[in-house]
This record gives sequence, C-alpha cells and structure tokens, in this order.
Amino acid sequence: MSASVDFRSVRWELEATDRRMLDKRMSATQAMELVHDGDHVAIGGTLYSRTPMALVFALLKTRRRHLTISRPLTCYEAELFYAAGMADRVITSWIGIGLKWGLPQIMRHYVETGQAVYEEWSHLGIGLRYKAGAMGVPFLPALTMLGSDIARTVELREVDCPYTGQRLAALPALNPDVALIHAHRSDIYGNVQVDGYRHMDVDMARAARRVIVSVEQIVSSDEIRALPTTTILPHFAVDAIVEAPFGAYPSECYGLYHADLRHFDEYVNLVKAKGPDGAREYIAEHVDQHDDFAGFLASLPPGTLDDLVAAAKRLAP
Amino acid sequence: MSASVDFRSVRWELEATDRRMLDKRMSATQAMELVHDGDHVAIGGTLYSRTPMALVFALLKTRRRHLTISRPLTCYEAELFYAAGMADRVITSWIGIGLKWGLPQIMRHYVETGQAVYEEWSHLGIGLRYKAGAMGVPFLPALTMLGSDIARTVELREVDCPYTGQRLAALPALNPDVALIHAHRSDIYGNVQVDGYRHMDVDMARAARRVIVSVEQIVSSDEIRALPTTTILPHFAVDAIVEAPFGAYPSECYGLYHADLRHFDEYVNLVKAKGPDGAREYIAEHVDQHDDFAGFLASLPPGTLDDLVAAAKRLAP
Amino acid sequence: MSRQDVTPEEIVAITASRMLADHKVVFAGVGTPLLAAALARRRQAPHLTIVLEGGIIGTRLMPGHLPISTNEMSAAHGAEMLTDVTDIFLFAQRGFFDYGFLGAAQIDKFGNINTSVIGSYAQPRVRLPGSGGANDIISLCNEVLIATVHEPRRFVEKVDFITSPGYLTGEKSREAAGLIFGRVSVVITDLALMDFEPHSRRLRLCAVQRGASVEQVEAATGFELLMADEIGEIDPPSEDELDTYRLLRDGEAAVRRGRAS
Amino acid sequence: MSRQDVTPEEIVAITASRMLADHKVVFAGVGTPLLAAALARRRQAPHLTIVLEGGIIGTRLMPGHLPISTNEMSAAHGAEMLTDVTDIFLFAQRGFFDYGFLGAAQIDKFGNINTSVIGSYAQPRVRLPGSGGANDIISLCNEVLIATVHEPRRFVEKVDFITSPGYLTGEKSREAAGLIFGRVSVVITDLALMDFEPHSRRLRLCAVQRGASVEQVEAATGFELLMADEIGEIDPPSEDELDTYRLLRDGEAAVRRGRAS
Repeated sequence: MSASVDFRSVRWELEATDRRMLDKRMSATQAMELVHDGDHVAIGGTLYSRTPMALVFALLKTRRRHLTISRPLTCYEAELFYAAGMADRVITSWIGIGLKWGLPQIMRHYVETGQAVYEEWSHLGIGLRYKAGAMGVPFLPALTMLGSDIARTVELREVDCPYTGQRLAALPALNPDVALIHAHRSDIYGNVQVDGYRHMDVDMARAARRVIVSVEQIVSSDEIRALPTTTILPHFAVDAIVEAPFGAYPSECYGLYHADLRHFDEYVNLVKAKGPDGAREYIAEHVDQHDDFAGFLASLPPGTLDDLVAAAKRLAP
Repeated sequence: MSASVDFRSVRWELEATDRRMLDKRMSATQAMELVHDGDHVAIGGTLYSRTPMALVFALLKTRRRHLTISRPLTCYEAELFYAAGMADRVITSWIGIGLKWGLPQIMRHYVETGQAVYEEWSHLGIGLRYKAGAMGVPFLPALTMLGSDIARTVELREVDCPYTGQRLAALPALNPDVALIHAHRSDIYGNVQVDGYRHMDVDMARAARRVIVSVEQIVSSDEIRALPTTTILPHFAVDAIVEAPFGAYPSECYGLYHADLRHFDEYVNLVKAKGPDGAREYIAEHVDQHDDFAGFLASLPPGTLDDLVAAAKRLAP
Repeated sequence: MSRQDVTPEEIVAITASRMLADHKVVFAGVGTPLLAAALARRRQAPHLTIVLEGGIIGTRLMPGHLPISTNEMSAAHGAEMLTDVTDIFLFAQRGFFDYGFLGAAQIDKFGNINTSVIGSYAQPRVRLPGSGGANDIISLCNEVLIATVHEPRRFVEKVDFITSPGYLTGEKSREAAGLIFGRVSVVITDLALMDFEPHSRRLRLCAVQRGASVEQVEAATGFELLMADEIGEIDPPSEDELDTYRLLRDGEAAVRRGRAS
Repeated sequence: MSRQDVTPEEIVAITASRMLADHKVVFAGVGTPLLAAALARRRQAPHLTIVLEGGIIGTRLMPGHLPISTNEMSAAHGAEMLTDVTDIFLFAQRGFFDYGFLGAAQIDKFGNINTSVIGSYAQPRVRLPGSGGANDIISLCNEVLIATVHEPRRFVEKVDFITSPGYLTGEKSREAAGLIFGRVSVVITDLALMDFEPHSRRLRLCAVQRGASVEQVEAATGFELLMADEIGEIDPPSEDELDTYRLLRDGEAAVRRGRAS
C-alpha cells in the first residue's frame, strides 16, 4: 500500500491553509504550480466521463516527476503519465481505455516490465478511501474486498465492530495532495456546480489538500445561488478555478458534449503501432506543440466539437 | 441505548421483502398498516421542515402502542405521541418546537416524571447512525460525542483505527422499522424526488425496513426521468406512496409553502394552559375529528395555505 | 449475420437473460451483462430495473446505442435516478440489488474470478484491467451470476489471483473471510449451465446447451466438474430472442440490413 | 427601544461579532450566534461564510427575516450550496469550519456545556432541549466561541451533565478523550471576555465590558475565575453596531418605528 498520510496532519494543514474568498481564476499553467514532484494527484470523473483533460494536459506539460496518480477508473491519461516518465504509481480499480479497445497496451508494458506500479483496489474500496478522507476519519468499514488477493496485495486491514463483533474491511483514508476536477460551472470564488452524475468527485476533492477545478463556464455568484443543490464544492474547498470550455475533451461532459471515440481510436492505433513511443508522439503532437488546451482543441478536425455537442443533445434526458 | 437490531437480519429481511415495481399508491390510513405496536418509527425532515405531518396524523389516529420515535430534531409531533400514550422512547438530539417557543412543556412533563425516555445523541451522532444503517454496516467511526455525558448515557463504544491507532467513537447503525418521509413528488412506483436540502431523509429511509412516503404530487415516470438528480429514493426502496398536498403542514415544504408559526402558537398556548390535556385536546380537535388530513386542512382558517404559499414564493431562491 | 450463425457470445447472453426474473434489480456491467439485462426487459422481465455503477438507476437503453462505459451519457438515458459511484455500491452493500452480473477472464472450481493478472502479481505475464466493480459486486449483491464463453484457459483449477472472491477454498471459507452476504448462484456459458454444490461449493454441471455434450463441456474445463443428478438441456436461442438481442446490440438499421443480406 | 436601552443579549452578540475575522467560515446556530455572524458580515467581515446545520452554506440573511430554525427556507436564502445535515457536520469533521459558535444553559470552569438536564439525568429537575449540533460543533470546529449572558446559575463549578465537552477536567483531558481537533477559545458575555489558561485549561478573565467591574464578574460566576495579567476593557456597542444589529434582527420597518418613537 502506498504510504498513507496521517489524517491528523491533513486536517491541521487544512486549518493552516489560506482559504480566503478571493477571485481564484487562473490559467491551467498557473494552476499547475500547486502540483509538485512526488505529489499524489487524484483525477476526477471516471474513465472517459468528465475527465479534467485541460488540467491533465497542463500537468503533462510540466513533466513533474515521481507522481502517484489515483482515479476510480483510469482511461488513457494514466498511460500518458507513464509514457512521459512522470508517474511511479497508479492507485485505481481498473485500467483501460474502454471495453471496445481491449487491454491497454502502454499500462501493460510498464507494469509487466516492472517499470510502474498499479496499486489495485476495488471500485468501492477506492470510493470509501476518498470518502474517509473527505469525512476526516482515518478509515471506513465495509464488507468488500474481504478474502480477495487484492486485499492481500494492498495489505488491507480489518476491524471488529464493537457492538456486533462483525469483522469488516477497514478502508484507509486517501487524501490526495492535489485533486483535478472538471465541472460544468463555478463562480470566480470556486463555488462549483455539476449536472448529472457526480462520479467520486465530491469525496475526492474534499479529501484532497489542494483542489484545482476546470469549468466549462464561469458564471456570476447569483447564477450559482439560483441552483444551490447542484453545488458540489463550496468556495472554501477550492484553490484554483480554470475556465476551460470543452475542458473534458475527448471525454464527455454530461449534457453538453459526447466523448470523441474516434480520438481514442487514433490514440489506440498509434500505440498499437509504436508502443510507448506512440504515446510520446501523441503528447508531442497534442500537448507539447500547443500553448494551451484551446490550441489543442483548435487543431481538431473541423466540426469535431459541434458533432459531439449534437450527439449529447440527442442523449441527455 | 435502545436495543439495536442486528444489521445482518436487517439485510436478510430486505432480501426477502417483496419489492416489486407496483403501483404503490394508497391512503395514509392504509399505509399505517405497515406500522405495528412496538415499532421504531423514524420521522423525516427536521424540526418544522418537511415533517411528514399527514403521515404523523394518520399514525396518531391508529393509537399504536409502545412506539420508539427517532428524528434528527423533534418538533411538537414528539409531544403528540407522548400525550397520546403511543411512545415509550424518543431517540433524537433535540426536543422543542422551535427557539421562539422556549422549552417544550409536554416533553418536559413526561421525561421529568419518568413516564418517557428521551435517548439523546448528538446531531451528527444520529446522522451517522442512520448513515451506517443505510450503508449496510454495523457502525461508522467519528470524532464526535467523545468525552461527553451523552456518550456515557447511551453507552457509546469506541473503536481503534487499525492503521493509525486513533481512538474514535463508533456510532451504531440505526435501522428503523418504518420511516415516514414527506417529499415533493414521486411516480406511482415510488421514485421519490425532493427539492432543496435533504435533511437526513435519504439515509433514514434507506436504513429503514419499511418506507412510507407522502408527496405533494404524483407525477408521471417521464417527469421523474426529466429530473433524475433530484431523485432521493428509487422505487425499490419505497413501500407506500401517499398523495398528500400540503402534507407537511404546519411544517414548511421547501420552495412550496412556509411553516405556519401561528398554528404552533395555538398549540403552545393550549399546552401552556392545560398541559398534556391540551395536547390531547389538540389531537381530538385536529386529528381525530377529521376523516383524513385533507379534512384537517379544510378546517384551517380561510386563506391560511394561500398565505404560506405566498410567503414561500418570497423566500425561495 | 443470419439466424443460423449464432455466436458463442450470443448464446451466453441469451441464456443469461433468461435467468433474470421480472421486478428484480440487476447490477450490470457493460457488454454481455448489460445486453442480457436489456434483453430480459424486452421479454420476460419488463419491470427489471437495471443499475449501472456510474451512478445510474433504471436506465432505458436505446437499441443500437448501448453504452460501452457504465458512466457515459447513453448509459443514463431515461434513468429514474442519477447519483454517484460510491453511492451505487452502498446500495449494493445494503442489500438492494437482487442480481450482480459478471464476466470472467479466469474462473476456478470455487467460482473465484481473476481479472487482474495472468502469471504472478509481482511480475505478470499479462496485466489485465483489474477489478473495477467486480470484487464489490460479488461481495455485496444478493445473488451473483457469472457469464462467459467456455474455454479451458478460462476455467482453471486455481486462478492466478483472486480478484473477485467466489467461494474461496470452498465449504464455509467465504463466510469465514467475512463475506456474510450474497452468493454466487450460477455460471452460464456457451456450452453449459453450472451451479455450486451446496456443501463443497464446487462448480457443478446442471445442463448443457443444445448440441453440446457433457464430454465437450469437460474438455473445455480445466478441472474436474461435479455432475448434478440429472443433466438438463438448454433450449437454443429462439428467433425472437436472437432478433431482439441483435436489435438491442446493433440497432434497427443494422438489423434491417442483416435481414436484407 | 432607544440606543441607551442596550440589552445584555445585544452586548453579547455585538461583542461576539467582533471576534469573527473576514474570509472565515462560521458554523452558527440560530439566535445570538446567527445574529452575531450576520452583523460581522455587515461590518468587518463581508466575506464571512455562514454555515447552518440544516445543510446550508453561504446563507444571505434578510434583515428582519432571520430564521428561527437552521433549516427553514429563510435560512437558505441566497445560499451558495444546499446539502444535508449530516454532510454539514462532516465538513466540520474534515476541518473546513474556522469557527463554531455556541450558547450555553450551564457552563463550568473548563468550558464544558450543559444543555441537557438540570439535576440528575435519570430524574431531571428540568429536561432541557439537548445537544442538537452543539456537541458536534464543540468537538469538530477549529475554534469554538461561546456566547451567553453572565449569571451565577449559568456559570457553575461543575455542570450537571456534559452535553458538549470543553476541556473536560482540564489539562490534557480533552485530547485524552479522543477530541484531538478544535479548541474552545473564548467565552463572551454581557459582563466579560474570558479565555482558557493554557496549562490548566481553566476559565480566565481577560477583559470586562465597559461599566462592569471585576467584582461584578466574579459575583456572577459560580466558581473561581483565573485572572489574566492585565484585565482589559471592552468598548461598548457603537451606534453603528447597534443600528445594524437591530436592523438585522427586527427589519427596516421596525427600526424606522423605533427611531420615530
């Protein structure tokens, strides 16, 4: 198991943090100054839904080293961090691109050659680890992962219920150094709202020590106040707001645009042909050669984003 | 502490329960057949917000005996159950009508004369007890209630974190026999939606063995599907749906109508003058003499409900 | 594709779909489980509620647009409730989900499933995607169905790694590990239907698919299968099952094309 | 009411409001704490975020319509976020709330608060409303302020019942009980401002309200108060503080009536 951060120091750090209600808008590049070598970076959304790709691309540009990446279900972004030599460890329950694309070739390469660690938990296991971190307790009890080899490999401990004597799995709190989240909108102070399902973003962000949120749109605080039940994070739980329209592309953003499966095809074909070099070629072409994520989006085939918006209109309730 | 139900038997009972997707509409009177003498009945909302008063009145009519009542913050409904000789125990964190009305006279009378038990937990303590019940675990750890006399009187136990060694309070699961909830709308199958804050209704209902929900309005399943993030309970977690417009009166229902403070004044004046007899007079006049809750509402001074609707329009975001 | 060219995947999904009773709640993953659940809703189980781990309860699937992820928008189409991932699994832990529905890269005679590594964990020959929600589903749902194609490399004496615990080492070992809820009831393949013998908790052949023999099943299984007292035979996919299945999978237009060809 | 007729409650609330720094997050109950927080937002702390246990973050209070319950609609007016009760307390447990703000029916020299029973628990002389969120607030918020009127029957040697633990029996007993977070910083009354001596954790007089004497404070306190090296004097409510406070409490119309009378 990865070295767990003591939940007490996480709390004391929060108490000591500057959490003033300021205008927290900044560029993705500026926001990445909150990420340091050796950090544990949690990535919001799941698989190819509401992945904070604008932030992921900005982080890739920094070439930070020795990162630990955590995510409920990883997509190709995990491979990019490995191919770029930035990550030592991925904490997740599932690695892949999506069912359609088969086994993830780059993750396989790095894990099978011993160059990278894939620390595997169950999906609920990860979820309860973030939740314990968000709740400010060092563990949460559950009836999952028991008896399995994944429990053994992560050295999962157990706890006896003091009332019933029932033996339970004890999921240790996971408090990322930084959480990267993509959301539908926020005000300049960081009152963040999402539509649709919430993945594990709420617990992940509240558990994290620093929180960077990219949003499709910055709105007025009055607009936030008009829909207060869609707020997932209050301003005092957010450190940086990055305006990034289509900031989840090629992931989907619920209700707004569909995932671009052809872009994943392109990536998968590239790594099928060239292995890790293909992933690095992807980074060189799509990340490094653009000043920012908007530049990447502008380089897509004409009509790409319009088509994804139209597809979402057909699908959303 | 009240005898705790083993979380295992609660689960096995759920597995064995008929949870077919049927038309679950019934009258409040019919729904009360799900409540038996000796049951633990949890009441949704808090204080005078979204209290399921139509269901509370229907339950009062049955004169069930030896009930345990649980609620995050009780209002005058707890007094009514005591005055009617229906309750032996109230599990809550706070008893009263509201700050404005001072100490609750009837609760005081019954508790101070030893005729009734007020089992006191902290507010979060109650919340985590419902949450443990809803999560299907026998306890949840927390850093509250420690060192206090409320912990001592309820025989709260502690648990050591198997990773950090930290001592934590262990809040035991609370699985009510029946939960009474008032909500904004549902379809006939019991897909239940609320607007605004959620109190502890979600955890309370999911923890309960039987769930009765009154709603302002029955809507089509298509209308439910149009607002899926406002759904708090899916149909398979609900046993009975009672259509009850203004079913929270004299409590408020978020966005729809304000609480009727004058009605509480009337009640408080009655019990100030006559003690428990005043509460019984209230029941005789407002509960027993009407066929149903609609009859009670019809007996209110003309314009009462209109005024409360107008007040809500001014207040909602 | 004509009705004659029935694929092993189709046989598995269609057989599995028949196991799902009306009015129940099924926690399905994408792929075969989701297709089987969608098919059941079109046939014997119109009130079956499909739950997906993305936080989706009561999805209405559009033929030809079945999601390839449990948390993409098409997976949420027509849902009665949207919540979050952890919450969905907590519903399972409370006991609300009648069926859990899993595939398997490797499965052993006690129903343990491996979707993590082929070879050793430290130095895997093949690093598979991992548990996802499979470990939670098999640990928490009331009844778990496993559906897979029947190959000797999948049905192994001992899985390389227990990602998702079936009956562990048999007898009462599952309960002893703390897994006090849920049970793995059946394994459905393109060759056979199997359950678990109640005492030993070993995999037991109950029925074969029409056209398959007991010997064929045994040859495709890398360990000794127990045998039920009577071995039944499973009806092959009906025309309606196949048509509906393909409609769901490929959509109206593709099915029309298939019929025309 | 004229500006001369300042009530004890007004002195408490106004003194308390001055303790709240800008940009902080305060978890306030209804009554004096909420009024003090609202006043602070109108004066030195416009970016103060008020949180209410009903599930409300960032409420904007309407003068004259301050809620009498933490979960009525007027409490949610203009809120940035609405969630549920338990979730609000979990925010507190994580450490997000800079201030917790409590009243007290009984308080002892270690800052322990009783809002449960006068007399014995089994046979109380008076059954008080109980903890509500007070026990959680004092256990979980980063810094806790206690505000109350100063009367001997409230300031007792030993509370009849510890509903909400201050420093328990003093010294390190709070931490030893497992309450490793948060601290009770000050007690604010209509007569004085007190803190807790760092070693013994006993209540210590720091300052008196203008016009009150140390002797008066001692007479109103049912136990021996420690004394700070220097006892300061607290400025009385200013005209602006009083006007703003009454505007918030009574509304524009009532204030105009008061001025006219």
